[in-house]
This record gives sequence, structure tokens and C-alpha cells, in this order.
Amino acid sequence: MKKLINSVDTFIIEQLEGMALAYPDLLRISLEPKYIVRADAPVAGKVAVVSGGGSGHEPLHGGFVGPGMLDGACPGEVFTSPTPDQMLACGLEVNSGAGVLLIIKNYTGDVLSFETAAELLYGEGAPVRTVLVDDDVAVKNSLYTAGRRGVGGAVIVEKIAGGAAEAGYDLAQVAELAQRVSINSRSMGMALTSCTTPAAGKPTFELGENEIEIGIGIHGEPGQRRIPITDADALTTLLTDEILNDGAYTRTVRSFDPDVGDWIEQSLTSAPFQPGDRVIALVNSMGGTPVAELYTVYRKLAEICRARNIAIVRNLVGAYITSLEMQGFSITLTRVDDEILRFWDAPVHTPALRW
Amino acid sequence: MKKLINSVDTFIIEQLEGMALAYPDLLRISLEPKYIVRADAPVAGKVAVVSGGGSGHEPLHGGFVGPGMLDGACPGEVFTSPTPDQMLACGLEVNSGAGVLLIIKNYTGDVLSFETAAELLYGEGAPVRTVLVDDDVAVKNSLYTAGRRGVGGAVIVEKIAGGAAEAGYDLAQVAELAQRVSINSRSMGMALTSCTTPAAGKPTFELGENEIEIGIGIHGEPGQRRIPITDADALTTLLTDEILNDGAYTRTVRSFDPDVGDWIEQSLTSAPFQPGDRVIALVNSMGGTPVAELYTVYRKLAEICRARNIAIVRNLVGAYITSLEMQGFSITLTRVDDEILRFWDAPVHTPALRW
Amino acid sequence: MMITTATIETWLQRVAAVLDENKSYLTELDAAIGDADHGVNIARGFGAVVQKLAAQPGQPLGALFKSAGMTLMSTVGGASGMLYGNFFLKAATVAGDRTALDAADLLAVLEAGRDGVIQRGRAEVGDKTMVDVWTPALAALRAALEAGLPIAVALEKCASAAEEGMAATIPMLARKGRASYLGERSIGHQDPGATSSYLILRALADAVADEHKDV
Amino acid sequence: MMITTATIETWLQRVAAVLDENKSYLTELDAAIGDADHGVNIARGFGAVVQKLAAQPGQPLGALFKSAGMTLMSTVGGASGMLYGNFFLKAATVAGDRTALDAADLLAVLEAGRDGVIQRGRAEVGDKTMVDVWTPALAALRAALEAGLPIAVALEKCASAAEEGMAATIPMLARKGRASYLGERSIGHQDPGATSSYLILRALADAVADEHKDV
Ligand SMILES: Nc1ncnc2c1ncn2[C@@H]1O[C@H](COP(=O)(O)OP(=O)(O)O)[C@@H](O)[C@H]1O
Ligand SMILES: Nc1ncnc2c1ncn2[C@@H]1O[C@H](COP(=O)(O)OP(=O)(O)O)[C@@H](O)[C@H]1O
Ligand SMILES: [Mg+2]
Ligand SMILES: [Mg+2]
Ligand SMILES: [Mg+2]
Ligand SMILES: [Mg+2]
Repeated sequence: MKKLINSVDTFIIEQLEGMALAYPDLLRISLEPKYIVRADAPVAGKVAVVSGGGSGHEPLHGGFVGPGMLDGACPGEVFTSPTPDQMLACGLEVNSGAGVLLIIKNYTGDVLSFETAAELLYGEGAPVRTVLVDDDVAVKNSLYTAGRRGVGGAVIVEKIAGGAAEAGYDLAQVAELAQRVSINSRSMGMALTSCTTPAAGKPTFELGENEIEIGIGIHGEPGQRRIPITDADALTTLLTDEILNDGAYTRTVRSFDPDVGDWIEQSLTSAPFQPGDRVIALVNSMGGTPVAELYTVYRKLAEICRARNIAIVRNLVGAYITSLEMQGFSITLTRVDDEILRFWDAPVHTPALRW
Repeated sequence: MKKLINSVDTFIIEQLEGMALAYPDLLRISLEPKYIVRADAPVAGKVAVVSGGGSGHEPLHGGFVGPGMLDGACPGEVFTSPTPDQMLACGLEVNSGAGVLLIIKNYTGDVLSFETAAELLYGEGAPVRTVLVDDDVAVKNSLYTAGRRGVGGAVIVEKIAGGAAEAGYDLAQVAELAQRVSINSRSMGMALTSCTTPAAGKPTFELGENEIEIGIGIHGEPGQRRIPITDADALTTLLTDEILNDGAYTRTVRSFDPDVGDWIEQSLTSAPFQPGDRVIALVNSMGGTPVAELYTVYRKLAEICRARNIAIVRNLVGAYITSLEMQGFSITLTRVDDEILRFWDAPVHTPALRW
Repeated sequence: MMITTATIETWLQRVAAVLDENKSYLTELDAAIGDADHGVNIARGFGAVVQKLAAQPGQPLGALFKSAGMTLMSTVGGASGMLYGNFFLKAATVAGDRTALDAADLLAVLEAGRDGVIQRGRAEVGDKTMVDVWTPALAALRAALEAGLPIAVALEKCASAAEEGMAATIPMLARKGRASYLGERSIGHQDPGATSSYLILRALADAVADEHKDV
Repeated sequence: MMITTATIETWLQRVAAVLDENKSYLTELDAAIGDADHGVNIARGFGAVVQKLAAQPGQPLGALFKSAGMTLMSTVGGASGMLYGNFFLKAATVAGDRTALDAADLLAVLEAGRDGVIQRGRAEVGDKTMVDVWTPALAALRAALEAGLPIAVALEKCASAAEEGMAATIPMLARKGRASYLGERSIGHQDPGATSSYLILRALADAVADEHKDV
């Protein structure tokens, strides 16, 4: 295993220490428990937006903390959901009184931890709401699985929620908008190579010289299927078609309602993409794929969307939600309206996203 | 070879097409000959800053085209210097009459091509100056070698030159400032893994499971020496010490002087770093190393600089000058003064650098 | 025979040791159908539990289980951390301020824990999760106790049923947790959480058997 | 015997073919002490040269060489592209509007090209570059012609000297170009540019020898 770390036990802490040193004006970092908050948190009168998830997906989520995006982020161990005590401490620190929105990627561990944290935060008197991100079309149904995974859509949801919170939306409004962005997002990813978790010290899965994995998540889990390697256009077409041809997707989402002080269940349906849709396109590196290769993907994606009369009105090309040093890419498309677009364009100042 | 490309013959063109589609408001791209210019070029009254070099170092240089940085960039074949015809066409297109500064990384091929291009541009009536970037301390002398290579310092030089040009500096002033930034920059890099050029289809060099290469350039060239793998702190210390302990470095630099219409030679000396110096620190991924690992490096770098009373006043942590998908990192330190710092902080809007 | 605080502490120490020994094995199982972190995470978690307990020996069982549950929740991460954490929190509410458990108490404590897992995770038998161990194992324990067998023998039967439950996950198609994303590809692999659950119940049987021997 | 435009065209076609055949070999040599692009780049460049010439056959030699030089400069990239480009541009100025070269003309043309390489690249014999081929090879050619040997024979001696010059780069420590960064580590490897230069001179000898045979 070749990595720039000092030891398997200390590297997450050391990465956080490095971040703290690199962004003293932007971030404040707690190591015990681990969380990252805006240097100026809590921001008076503003809804706080908090997310979190396993480490190994950087810049997600810590790299998105700062004005215009997240107020706080909780990193877990590598590919392991963070724990409720982190979320509780982080949430309390960023809550200005206007409440906390928890953005949760749909993985059993994340969901269970955030659910517990929501209850704890509420118990401490913080208004709290939750929004679920479950955009990975590689997972086909929710009746016989844990539901779709949260992947690239999280980046878009965090940006829009952060923008709305900065603009003065109240907790219910930010939550409603964030959930709307989430159900209008669809993603799919693929791996050219495996990643290696520091603890395991060897690749999570073995891929032959000419094999690739389609429909992967972001934790080095095996994907939907393994196929012989093909070219960038074919891969882009494969992933884009899965996204664009994905039908209506209905699932039951639990979210915390601070007005009733309990969980409510809602059936939410993602409508398929249609000609005339306007979208934000994220072409994302899994970590080890350099940005130049992503442009070849973007080229084909733009061509397919044009042919289908889907207008890419904004794009983001780079490494935003990764699986350590894995090579591969994912595509996320989010259907937008003017309100969403306004908050996408709103200023943001974080380590990884800035405009 | 696992890469997101379609074919060895078309991938550079396709990457450029992808960039053009991704940044229509920011960039204008010519495919024959290949170059990338600001969408609003030429900018009336402004000195144009142009650079270029082999492909495979993305985002360098094309990702740095835009307001506040480069007016134009010429990408060569992978790891191969671009050709004078590209530079000529690009230079003519961005020249508003205020002249063109060519930023040249010190490699024989780049130097010879840019020298020819400078003569051609001058022949076409464009005021032209050149600045050489030669910051790689892994190369020890210039008497018995082609001189130090241009590496990470190029990113800093391009940002400062772009800022000064935007602020209305004239050609001689931008050139003088850029050369000052260049001689105040020192870099050193290392590789954990080799890269694979698409044309070769296999790794450029073979490294054992426990071997790493110290003092590499940015073209997959073998480095200064090969050592057994060690931890991030030791590697960071090794590279930082080489940079901070590097003595005065004197070399003869040829630069084009449009007032005399010919090349002039100057002896330039880089002073060693000293306690009390203020620096910009770039911790750079060679392409395949994810950003999280770079924070561990930054942590140790900050510690060493603090102990030596060298103040890191700005930093940049990410993949800015790469060697395809190579894993590894480089460190660049640039000594700054208030003028340089002002132009570092000046707004920039490019695909890869924006604030 | 009563199960004392000391026996419970021994049990948890054995769990920590056996999970640490099986760390790579569990992580490999998780690599096949999950995300390759199960062994590392629960070994870390139970290690922390044991450290915490060592600092405060001889607590009433409710406090002991609560401490274990909170520690697991804050150190493991992932699905299993929350589920095992919940297991002990629910066990704690039944154990209360008792310092020893008779057979019926033990069964009630374990069943409360299992119900906590099911309540949080909403998995059913057949979903290829740790529930496929806990449900048949505690059914076997209940049956053995109801048949009047001594605790040590009943726990041995419980561990055997756990082992069968674990093996039974191999041909299953996962419906919950990370493995469910694999669909058909999850078939043929043993569930990592079921495996750690078996090891936990095996350790309980061993701890009590040892105690019994000494008596 | 005169070297006609047709022979020069044949030479360049042979060069394009032989460089294409040796593309991987040259790139491997460059991988060892450079950046693994030499073969690919000059094969592409001479391929382009030949295409250009095919479109405009029978030009005067000055125009032909100029076209070759400009094409190399705009298609090869890298040090060798500029150096070979300069070689032909300088050769062009000597060739002028001639359509055939006698032995003395040929020598003058090649020497002008070599001087162009040295002028641009400022390398000396012993620096481990293509100059280590051109200088001894053209010295051998000059000596052979001065000794009154026929062109074909003299070019054979030239190619042999080129081959020796190429082999002589192996033990050298590089002082110019990318290989110079390696210091001691450059020792023991054959210089890629010297190798392509040998192949170019070898192709010249072969082209003229074939021509000679036909006569
Ligand atoms: N909903 C659930 N109910 C019960 N057990 C579950 C559930 N989801 C996952 N598990 C168990 O958790 C195990 C995985 O644990 P672990 O790897 O630590 O968590 P993660 O999947 O978050 O990485 C699975 O093998 C399974 O036994
Ligand atoms: N200054 C120089 N003078 C003469 N030849 C040189 C010089 N620098 C490099 N070369 C030749 O160029 C060859 C490398 O060519 P190539 O790989 O195409 O260029 P690059 O080094 O730019 O990748 C070297 O093997 C050497 O023979
Ligand atoms: Mg996990
Ligand atoms: Mg090159
Ligand atoms: Mg797991
Ligand atoms: Mg080369």
C-alpha cells in the first residue's frame, strides 16, 4: 500500500490537523469528537446545514464547509458513518437557534446514526430537520434493498441548501428545497480500479487488467456488474443512458419534523428526465482519475444531452466525491428550476468549491 | 492501460472539445493548431500572458486560462512541448497590442519552441517578452545539465503575472515581476507510482511495491534517486529540507527583449530561504493522489516552516500540475513580498483556480 | 447458577479479543459484499468498551450495558455500530440495577437487545443480516431454558444455532444494509454482521462455561 | 553520381518507415532516461513530412527541406522536433533551388543541418545527444569523400560512424536535454535522439545504395 499517511491509526486526525492549518480563516476543527465547522459558526439567525459520512470521499463533506455551503461536517472512519455523538456536538456548535438541517446520504449506518443524532439534538432543544439523498440509479428498487445510495447528488444538495440558508430561508424552507433537489438528482458511477483502505492495506476488490466495474457506490463496494473495459464514449453513454432512462422512482422517506417532535414518513417520487429539462451536470472523478480524462466524459455527456433536448445549464467537472485513490468516474444530473439555479450560482467559499 | 479515453490519436482533441463545452463563457478553443484562449481575448490595453507545455499536466496550463491568470495556453502532445506554430497563432490572437509575455518552463524542447515562437511573434510585430521558470531543486546545477526544470513554480508565476497584467502593468513590468516570482520559487517532487502515457500503454517506469522515486520531474522521468517507501512525515521532511536548505542558485537566463529585438542573457541568482521569509506554499498532487493525503503533507510542512520561522502566508493544496494519473506529490515554496501577495490575492476566474 | 457482573465483563473481554483476532476475516467478508470495514470497526468498538469497563469495574448491569452501548455508538460507526449500540442500550433498560442475572433474566436481556436491533434496522429473518443469527439463536436459548436445561448447556445450544444462522446467510440474497445493493451478487457470501454476532454469542457460551467449570 | 530530388524523397520515406518501425524501441530508450515520447513523436513528424511531400512531389531541394523542417517543427514537439526541424531549415538554405546534389553539395547540406542542431541546442560532443552521432558521422563522410570514395561508399562509412557514435553514448553522462537531470543515472543507457539520428543516416546510405544498384 502506497499512501501519504503516517499510520493507519492517526491519519484521519492528521488530515484534519492539516486542513485546520491550511484554512485557519475558514474552518474550525474539533478532533474529539471529530467535526469541522465554519470559523464563524454559529451564524446569527441562519439555519445551519450539517452533513457527514465516512472519510475517504474527500473533498466531501469537510471540503464543502464554509460560507454558502455547509456549516458543519462530521467525518467518520474510512467508509464508515460518523457517530451520533459527533453529530450532536457539531449540530449544537453550529445551531444559532434557527435550527439545523441534517443532510443524510442513504446508507444504513449513516441513516441510523443521523436518526439518533436528530433525536438527541431535538432533545437538547435544537430545531432539527433531515433530508435524505438517495440518487444512485445503479440500485434499482427500494422495496428489496436498503434503497438507493446517496452519491454525487449530495454535492448538489449541499450547495443549494447552503445557498438557501445563507439567503435567509427558514429551516422548513431549506429542508423542503434540499429534498426537492435530492429527488431531482440521479447519479451513476463506475470504477476502473479498486481503492485500498489504509486499514485493509490491499485493494478492496480485484479487477483484471481488462475488467471494470459498473454501478459502484463510493465505498469500494462491488458494483452492479463487471464488464470488459471499453472506451470513454461507450462508458459515458452507458452511465448517461441509465440516468436518463431511469423511470419514476418512488420510495418512503423518513424525516424528522420538529413541529411534531417525531419522525414522519412520506412517499416521494422522482420523475424521469424529460426533453426540455434543464440540469446541472456533475462529472466526478472517483479520486485517482485526473481531471483531463473527465473532459472526454463531459464531451460525450454534452452530446447525448443535446440530442435528447436536455439542457446542461451548469456543470462541475472534477473530484468532488471520491473513493480514496480509486480510478473511475460518476455522472450526476440534477433537474433544476430558477430557484435552485439561483442558489447554485450564489457565492460559495469553501476549500473545494468557491465562486 | 485503463483510461477514460477513446483512442490514443484523438484523446487530446477530445479533451479540448470537452473543455470547450464545459466552459463556453470562459474559454475559446482552437483545435488546429491547438490552443486555448480567454473567451474575451484580446483584452484591450492589457498585456497578454501565454504559457504552454506538454499535455498530461492538467489543469496546467489550460485550466488556468481566464480573467486574472492566463490569456492563452498551448498544449502539446502528452509530455511533449507544443510547437512554435501553436504559440504564434495563440500569441497573435491574444495580443491586444500591449504585448505578450511567454512563460516558459525550462525544458529543452519547450525552450527551443518558445524561443522560435518569440522570434516569429516579434517578426509579426507583437511586442514579446519571455520568462523562464526553473524551480526544481532536484536538479542540482546548471553548468552540467540543461538547468533546473520548471515545475510547480509555474502555477505561482502564472497567477502573479496574470494578476499584474489584469491590473494594468505594462509588458516590461509584468515580465520583471514574473521573473522575480520565478527565481523566488523552489520545488521538489516525488512519485509513489509511475504514470502511463496513452501512447506507451504501460507504466513509464517500474517501481517495486516498496519503492518510491524522489526528485522526479513532471513527465514520468526517473527521479534523482529511488528509496524504500517511508511515511508522509518523513517524505515531507525530505522534500521540504531540500527546498529550504538549497543554497544560492545562479544560472544564465536568456530572455527576449523587444526593445533590442533580440535575446539578452542575464545571470540570475535565487537566494536561499531565510528565517523571516514569507512564502506561498503549494502542496500539489501528481494526479492520482487524492486531496485528503495532501493535508497530511501540509500539516508537516507547516510544522517545519513554523520551526524555521518561515511564515506560510498563503497556500494551495490540490492537483495543479500533474503527471497524468501518477501518485505522489510536490511542494513549491515561493518567497513573496507585498506586491506579489497583492496579485496572488487578486480575483481569478479560470476552470481550475477561482476566487 | 447466576450470571454475575464479573461473568458479563469476562464475556465482553472475550468478545473484544475474539473480534480482534477475527478482524481481517470479518473485514474480508465485508469486502466481498460490503465496504471492507466491519472487522476493523467492531474490533475498535469492543476494544473501547473493554477499556471503559476496566476503568469502572463492578457496575450494576444496567449501567454496564448502557456504557457499552454508548461506547459502541460513538466508536464503531456504520450500521453495525448503531445496531450493536442499540442492542446494549435496550439490554440495559431490562437489566436495570441488577448485579446478577438468572436464566430468565439473561433471556429477557438478550431478547430486549435483539428487539432493539430489529426496531432500529427493520430487518427480518432472511434478509441476510445479523438478525439471521439473533432470532434463531435466542429461539434456541428460550427453548432450551424452557426445557429446563442448565444455562451453560442452553447457551451452548444458543451458540450452535447462531452458527447455523450464520451459515444460513451464505445462500441468501441480501435485502438490508450495504449488501442489498449487490442483488444477486450477494448470494454465496456469508454476512459479516451475522458472523460477528455468532462470535459474540459463542463468546458468551464460552465465558459462562468457563465460569461453570470453576464452580 | 548525383543525388536527385527523387533520391531525397526516397530517403525521407525510408526514414518515416524505419522510425515508425522503431517507434516503441525509441520510446523505450526515452523512457529510461527521458520522458518516453521520442519514438512516438518523431514517427508522427516524419510521417507528416512524407505526406506533405507526396502532395507536392519534385520540388527544388531548398523548398523540399524547408517544408520538411517546418513540418517537423509543427508536428513533433519536444527537443528533437525543434532540432531536426532546424536541421532541415538550415539544410534548405544551402540546398537553395538545386534539384540535385553532387557529393560536395550533399556534404555541405548535411553539415549546415548539423550546425543548425548545434547552434540551437548548444550541445557538444560527449554531452550524450544526437550531436554524438552527427559530428563523427559527418567527419567520416567528409574524410571518405576527400579520399575520393564514391558517394554510396562514403555514406556507408558515414552510417557506420553514426552507429559507433550512437553506441558511444551508452557510457556517457548526459549534460544536455532531459537525460541530464538524471546525473549518474543516465550512464549505461543509449541516447534516444542519437539512435534516431543513426537511423536517419542509415536510411540515407541505404537509399543511395539502392539508387546506385539500379544504375
Ligand atoms: N438493517 C439492518 N438490520 C440488521 N443488521 C443490519 C442491517 N443493515 C446492516 N446490518 C448488518 O450490518 C453488517 C455490516 O456492518 P458494518 O460493515 O459495520 O456496517 P456498514 O455496512 O455501515 O459498513 C451487515 O453484515 C449486517 O449484518
Ligand atoms: N541540447 C540538445 N542538443 C542536441 N540534442 C539534444 C539536446 N537536448 C536533447 N537532445 C536530443 O533530443 C533527444 C530527446 O528527444 P525527445 O524525446 O523527442 O525530446 P524531449 O526530451 O523534449 O522529450 C535526446 O535523446 C537528445 O538526443
Ligand atoms: Mg462502513
Ligand atoms: Mg518530451
Ligand atoms: Mg461495512
Ligand atoms: Mg522525450
